Amino acid sequence: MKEQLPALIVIVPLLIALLSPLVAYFSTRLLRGLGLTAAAVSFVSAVGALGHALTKGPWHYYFGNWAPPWGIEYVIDPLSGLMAVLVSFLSLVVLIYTDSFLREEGWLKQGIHYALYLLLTAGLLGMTVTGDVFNLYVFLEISSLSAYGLIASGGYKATVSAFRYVLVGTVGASFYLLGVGYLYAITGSLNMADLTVRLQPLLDSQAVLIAMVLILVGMGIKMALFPLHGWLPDAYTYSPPAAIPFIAGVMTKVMAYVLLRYFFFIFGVLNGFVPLVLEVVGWIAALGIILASVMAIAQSDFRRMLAFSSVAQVGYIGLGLSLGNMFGFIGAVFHIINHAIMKCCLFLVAGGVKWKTGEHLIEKYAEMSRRMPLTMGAFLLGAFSMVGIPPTAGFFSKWYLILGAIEKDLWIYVVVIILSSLLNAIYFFRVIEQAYLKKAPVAEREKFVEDKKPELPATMLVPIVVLGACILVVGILNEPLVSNILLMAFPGGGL
Amino acid sequence: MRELFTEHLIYWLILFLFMLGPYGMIFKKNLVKKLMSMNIMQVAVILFFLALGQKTGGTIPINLPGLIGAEHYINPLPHTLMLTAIVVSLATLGVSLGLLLTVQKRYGTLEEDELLRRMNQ
Amino acid sequence: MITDKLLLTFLIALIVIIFLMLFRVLKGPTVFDRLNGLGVIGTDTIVVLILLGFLEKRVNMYVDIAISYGILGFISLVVIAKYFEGKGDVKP
Amino acid sequence: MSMEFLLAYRPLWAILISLVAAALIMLTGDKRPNLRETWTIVAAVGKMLIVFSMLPLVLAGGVIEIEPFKIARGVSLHLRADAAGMVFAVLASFLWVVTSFYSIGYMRKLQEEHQTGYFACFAVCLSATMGIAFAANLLTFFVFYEILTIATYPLVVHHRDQESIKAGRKYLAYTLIAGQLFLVGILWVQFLVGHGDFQPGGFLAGKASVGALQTIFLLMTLGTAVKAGVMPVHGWLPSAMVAPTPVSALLHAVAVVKAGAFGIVRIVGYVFGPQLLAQLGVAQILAWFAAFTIIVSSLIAMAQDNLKKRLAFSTIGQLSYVVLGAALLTPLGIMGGIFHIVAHAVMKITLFFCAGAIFATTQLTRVSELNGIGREMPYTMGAFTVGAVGITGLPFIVGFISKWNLALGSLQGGQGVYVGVLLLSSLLSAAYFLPIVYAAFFKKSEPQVAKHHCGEANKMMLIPLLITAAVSIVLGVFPNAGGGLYDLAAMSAQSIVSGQFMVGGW
Amino acid sequence: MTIVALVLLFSGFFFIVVAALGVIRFPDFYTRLHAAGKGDTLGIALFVLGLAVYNGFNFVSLKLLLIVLFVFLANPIGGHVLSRAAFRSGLKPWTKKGE
Amino acid sequence: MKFVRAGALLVVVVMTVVLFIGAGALPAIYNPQSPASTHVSDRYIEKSVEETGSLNFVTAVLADYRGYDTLGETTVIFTAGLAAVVLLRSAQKADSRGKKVPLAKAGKGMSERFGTIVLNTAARFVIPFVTLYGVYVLVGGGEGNPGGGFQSGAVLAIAIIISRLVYGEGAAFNISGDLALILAGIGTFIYAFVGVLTLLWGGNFLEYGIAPFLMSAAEKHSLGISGIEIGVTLCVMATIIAIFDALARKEEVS
Amino acid sequence: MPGAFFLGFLVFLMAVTGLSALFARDLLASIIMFSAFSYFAVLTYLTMGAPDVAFTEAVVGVVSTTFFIVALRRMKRGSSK
Amino acid sequence: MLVQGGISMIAKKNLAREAQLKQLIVLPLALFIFWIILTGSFTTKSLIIGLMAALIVSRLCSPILYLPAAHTPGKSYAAFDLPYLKLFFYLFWLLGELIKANIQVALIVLNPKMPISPQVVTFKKPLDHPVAQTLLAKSIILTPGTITMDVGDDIYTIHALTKDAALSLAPLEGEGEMPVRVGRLFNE
Repeated sequence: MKEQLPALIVIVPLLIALLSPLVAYFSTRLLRGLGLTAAAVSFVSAVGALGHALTKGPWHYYFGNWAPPWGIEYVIDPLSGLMAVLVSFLSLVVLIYTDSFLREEGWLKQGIHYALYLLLTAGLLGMTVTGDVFNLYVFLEISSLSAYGLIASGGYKATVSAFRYVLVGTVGASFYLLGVGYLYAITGSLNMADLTVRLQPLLDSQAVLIAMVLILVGMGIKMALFPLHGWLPDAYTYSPPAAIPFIAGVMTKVMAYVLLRYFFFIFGVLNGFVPLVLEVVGWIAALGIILASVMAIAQSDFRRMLAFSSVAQVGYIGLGLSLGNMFGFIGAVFHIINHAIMKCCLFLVAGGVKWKTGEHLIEKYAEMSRRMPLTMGAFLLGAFSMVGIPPTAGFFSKWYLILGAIEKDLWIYVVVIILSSLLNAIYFFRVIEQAYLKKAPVAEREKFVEDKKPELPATMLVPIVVLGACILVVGILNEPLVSNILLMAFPGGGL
Repeated sequence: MRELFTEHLIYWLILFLFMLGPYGMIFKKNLVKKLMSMNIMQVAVILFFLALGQKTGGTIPINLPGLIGAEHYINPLPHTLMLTAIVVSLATLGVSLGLLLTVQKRYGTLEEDELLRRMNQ
Repeated sequence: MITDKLLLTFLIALIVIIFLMLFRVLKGPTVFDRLNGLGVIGTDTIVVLILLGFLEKRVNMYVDIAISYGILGFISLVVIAKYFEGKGDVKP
Repeated sequence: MSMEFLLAYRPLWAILISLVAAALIMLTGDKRPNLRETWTIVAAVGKMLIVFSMLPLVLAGGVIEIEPFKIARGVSLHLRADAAGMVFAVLASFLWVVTSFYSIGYMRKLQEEHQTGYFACFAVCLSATMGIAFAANLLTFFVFYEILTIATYPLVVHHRDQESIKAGRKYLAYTLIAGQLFLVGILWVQFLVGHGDFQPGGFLAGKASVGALQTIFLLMTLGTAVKAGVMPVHGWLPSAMVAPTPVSALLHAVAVVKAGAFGIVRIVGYVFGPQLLAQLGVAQILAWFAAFTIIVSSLIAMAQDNLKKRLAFSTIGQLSYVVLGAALLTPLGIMGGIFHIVAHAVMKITLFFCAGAIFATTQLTRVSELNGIGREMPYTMGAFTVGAVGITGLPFIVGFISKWNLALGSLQGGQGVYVGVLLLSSLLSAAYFLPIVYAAFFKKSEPQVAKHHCGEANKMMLIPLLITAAVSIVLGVFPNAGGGLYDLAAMSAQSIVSGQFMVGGW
Repeated sequence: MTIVALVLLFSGFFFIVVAALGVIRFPDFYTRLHAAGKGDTLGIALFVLGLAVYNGFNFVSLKLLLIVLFVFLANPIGGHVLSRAAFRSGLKPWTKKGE
Repeated sequence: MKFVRAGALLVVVVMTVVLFIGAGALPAIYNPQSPASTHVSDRYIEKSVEETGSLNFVTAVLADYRGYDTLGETTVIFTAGLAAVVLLRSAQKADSRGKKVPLAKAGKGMSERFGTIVLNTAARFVIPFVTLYGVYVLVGGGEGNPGGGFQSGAVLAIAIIISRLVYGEGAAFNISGDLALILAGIGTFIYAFVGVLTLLWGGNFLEYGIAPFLMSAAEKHSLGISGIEIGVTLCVMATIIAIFDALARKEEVS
Repeated sequence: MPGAFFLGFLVFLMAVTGLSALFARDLLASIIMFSAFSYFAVLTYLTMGAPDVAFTEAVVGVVSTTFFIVALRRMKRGSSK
Repeated sequence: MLVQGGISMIAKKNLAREAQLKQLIVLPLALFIFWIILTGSFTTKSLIIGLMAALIVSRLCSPILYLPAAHTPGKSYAAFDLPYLKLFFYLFWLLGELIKANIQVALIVLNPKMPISPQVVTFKKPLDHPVAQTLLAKSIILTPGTITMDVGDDIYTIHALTKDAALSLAPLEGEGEMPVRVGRLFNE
């Protein structure tokens, strides 16, 4: 089975997802076990595949043994392998966490939730490892639809936001598909590697420019790049706490990965119209970073604040993309990793607080540090990372991004990044003040002082703490990651 | 003129249809209409792909005994892709209609302005 | 005697008829008028499908679709009828 | 874990020991205060031992240099115990021991809340300070610098009341903005040179245009000057005095602000180098700012009634001595600057300890209320007098030595005007300190003071402040006593400005 | 055969056109339904029959007959369902003035 | 507000214009020499009969060359079913959640009879033929006719939907929404399981040719294609029913 | 090139139906228009030589109309614009 | 589980045995013929699949193929148990009527004056067999100038295009030709 690892990454969660309504009908406990096993197997396979990619070069896996460009291939190069590891890891972690929210539900709801969750995982994993632009679309749709379902299961307000998300997301997907159509029209191929070769002489064509713009807009909508982010805040705010950490953490990041894949690998950052497009992306991203950060300051709901902060952070990735140089690439990819982990962690914290107190408003967070010390500790790390305080992970992505910006002599981006971390500091320290410094009203205080139960069940606490630790570990040990994986991933890399 | 008509007019019509999607999405206030414009957009993409596969002298891509050679058949790949796209559009439609019903049940309206007003109450 | 040209003429004529029906569908004034127009479009479409098959010289492929259209037209009907059960509004 | 490994990695252990202690403190929690305080003491003593064990080697002209791992692409976590760093490290580690005892006494006496967090953050701060002292490149320096910023924040807002929260916000606003500016400078250097390793005498010469270098210098000094409390950007420091007194004593007199001052020394001496700075002509501006700060802060200090505020403004002024020393670009100036880190730390911590002891026993904070307190607390006020007099620059107390060197340094650089500044500052500081001393001993007791009849502060507080007072006198007579700090300062100054050294000095 | 086919085609087409015209011209829904329900059914049946004849005797023609059958089955029912719905919804038939 | 709308309109118009201009760079329609018609597609057309045993090239590409895409497509449908049903459930009353209802009786949708006797009677004659037609579409897809799993599944679903509309639940084909969901999962699982079988036999995922049967390669492939088409049919049918059920379900919510 | 004209006309019809579906005031009328749109889509696909796609669209068109109408049972028919 | 009898199962019991048998043969046969027409091939594989499909489908559909009688409580008819021969002849008559109807409509449509005088009439025709009712309703739609607007409780509401048409179906006395024919068809 060793040589089938790339397929297993996606197939195993998919298989379990397909059976989960059936399994749930008989035993929800079995379903839980199977789901965890699937996520774990997927994670292990991803790690294995990444190891292979790092030691022996990119791994091409042909589905049905049809060689590309006729068949579909999976390509595990360092970048996609890394993304697969990230996605499957977070999926596993959040799946452990999910359990407490679902115990009270009926079998059908549990079955559907597990199915949708695993499908989301499979879809995102499929997007990361695929080497075929249309296959990417298919998995994009799998992940989007399951995300719609997951978000919509959060109550009435969630349905409205999910509906908006459906509309906007479908527009995004259509744009992407039209872009693929343009590429297909002028090259006749759908395979990424083949496209790269066949696009080389055509890069000055207008059709490529249009394709680029379409793909950019499509994926920009999906990743909530600034002016296209309208769906995100509501969707993140109202969705159920069991699913949102994974959606918020990973989904937009995978879309960003797709853009990176297109611009760095398929188009090539220096060719044709690409620099022009990238420059526009950069300006938009910079604007988005600032405006979204300002918006985040104005929020009173914790999750909504995180949502706007997500928009800003996605701007960082867009900025890294737009820089188009090695440091920009490293910064963008590293920020993808960081932001996935820390946003996931912060949403886990939000969910934990909700579980414990039923509150999402920041003003209700008073003295949360006493009620849930470990959770808030993880929150601190996440917040510091968002602000970019060394040695948490967020600092280092800023490090590489600014290096890239300086290299390209784009000082305005430096200013934007600096300004945004200060804005981040404003809204995160507001929460910190609330959680650590403000006194809770007396009535509430008595309640939680009496409360002798542990702050959260272990299944929720462990993921939170693990991710909190991850933020620190990734930050401190970023150099091996960068030198051994990201540089290998950089096209023409290994510098 | 004739070349223009035969070569690119269809693309233009298709792209017009495609842009109906964003237009409806932005300017139509009824959620069902938004859904429809979304669907129209998807159909436009399908048309676009199919238009790419056109070939003078090509017949439909189902084997005709005795007719061998790639030049005699239309490219089957876009058709395959678009089958998937159609299915996706149906799936999206089903989900979003389910969402709409839930919205209607809770808020009693599908007009966007009214909905926003009621949501904020 | 029956040439492609003739069939093509029929085809175009049918499309024109469909266009006329479309006028009815667009104009109404009642929903039932629209539905009526839609039904005519649907049945005419069957003929157009078959004609297209003849023009393409692959009629056996197209006939299947035509059959499904015949069947499916019925389904739309049932559904719409179901919709009107107990609904009493005739507003245009 | 061979012995060699253990020895070679001593700088790292010095940093980690208090981090571990912080973790242990958090785990122990409020339930067992004695065990918790034991961790603090053990870590403090351990850290001091580790640091002092490195002294002989450094004094002999060696360095201990380690690069445990890389923290970013092309940049290691580079730690080096060199002369300048050792000065700071020895000072901080020694004073932590003293302060630990003092804090325990102070906190228990006042029965403060949140003691666990307090001690843990304190330990983290000390780790960061060690890191700053030993950092051998800009990124390492910056990492610890930011950790210090964050770890100090809980101490500033320790009281959780409106005022302290406001002060905390102010503190964060200043330091975070400064940190970001500093970061940009660091990244620019990183981009230009490809590394940020400190080299005595600087490494930036000829790497970029004059304008770029000037901007970098501006960014970096702005980044560090905020922490060092140089005048237009000093606003956070007086506000931060709402923190408990041990915090003000160690951090706002020693660790944090000195980290800023030390940073300026590093930038001037080890990143740009005096020669380059002389070409760029920006050190002059820094010196002007420093001189301005020295004078103005003293004037403001005179108007303060709150004792800790007055001490804070005094601190602002004194810190600018260090900045001035660095900005003079002369060997003696630099040496005086570095040594003033030590001198001022010892004296100012004494003063803060005294203020804290007075507050803990009598709840008094205002200068105007302290009449006659010297008769109630003679030892405390005695120590206070030593500190105050030392700050004015009286010979045989440590402050004099650094001032002397600074004055010589300014003469050496042909900038005699700064001598005047120093003299004026001495007079001014006498003007705001001596009245306190006078009132404490000779004025008629205020009713509150008389009423309390509190006597001396408890032993846990009294002994540390006496120790520091004694140290400031000992160092004033034998500047090399204890750790050879004076020699170390001299060595580092020599390494920065090799060749033209030792014209005068003590 | 061709003649038969042609006759069927043209007559079918004639009815289709008539039906379409009827749908356009008639004054109200019920009367339009007359045109659509009858004209279209017969027209399409004849036309497809004509095509079947033209195609000759094979399975495709049988399928075409099947289509005719289906149209016959479904179209009148469609008309009925629609008129019933309209009637029940209270849509009043159009009457000539004065009657 | 008006300003925003005008801006949005401007954006739409500009994008339209940009797309129109960009269309000029596309290869002319109907051009047999365009890249899309020459690069990849030739092999599908020329080789698929011998390589996959399918006369319909579209089916060959769909189910074999790009069979993995189709697995994704089927999964999309299944996902849609899940999402539609979960909406219904999340709006349900809390106390009715935990209960396990027998699957066959779970759905209580449009139970009232249909009024028109005409339609009612006619539908009975139509339903068996529609169902058989669905089966034909499934089988015909592999044998050189348009059609295949998806269309077949939809036709079958339509047959069931009519019977449900006309007779209410409890008459024929009573597949409740819950059961439909499980069936949809099983259908997609059948598809994926074909792939897993090929994995177990030592080939790549969905490599039908690896099957250890005594057949020619083309036959193995066409067997594999039939296998997955059945899965697709089941999934599509069940999902459409599930979504229909979710949409048509009577109010039983708080 | 009659094919191109024919195709163009069909796509034009699609545009007309699509637009009118969007602009109809009555949602039911809108759905009917949408159904017609689907019919034309089928014709267009067939003209483009894609029977498989056309077949699927035919089926999908009916299913989606069904969905729409079933959903419409619970909605208000009117629509502002 | 998948297929459930429900009400129709009870109805099935009251059904004559030969009607059941007839249905059991006719439906699979019809389906099989339908299959052969569709596939158009006589290969063994196709035939076997077709046969099996026909049998399975007819089995699956059996619960819905029993029509409850309109007037006799508890009685039900098998849907495919029909007088096929009579039906065949009836259809020919109907075709003639249809063509007549169409020509009539065509004349009206093509007449610029449009000589119509629409009216609604009702008549009663009790028929027990649901298929008979359906057939009558359908036939009315296909014949000159009339469409069935409603069927319920044996009352047929008709919309007629002209007065003649209305009279032909529902004369003032007695019954129209068509209801009589349909009634005869089903022996009622």
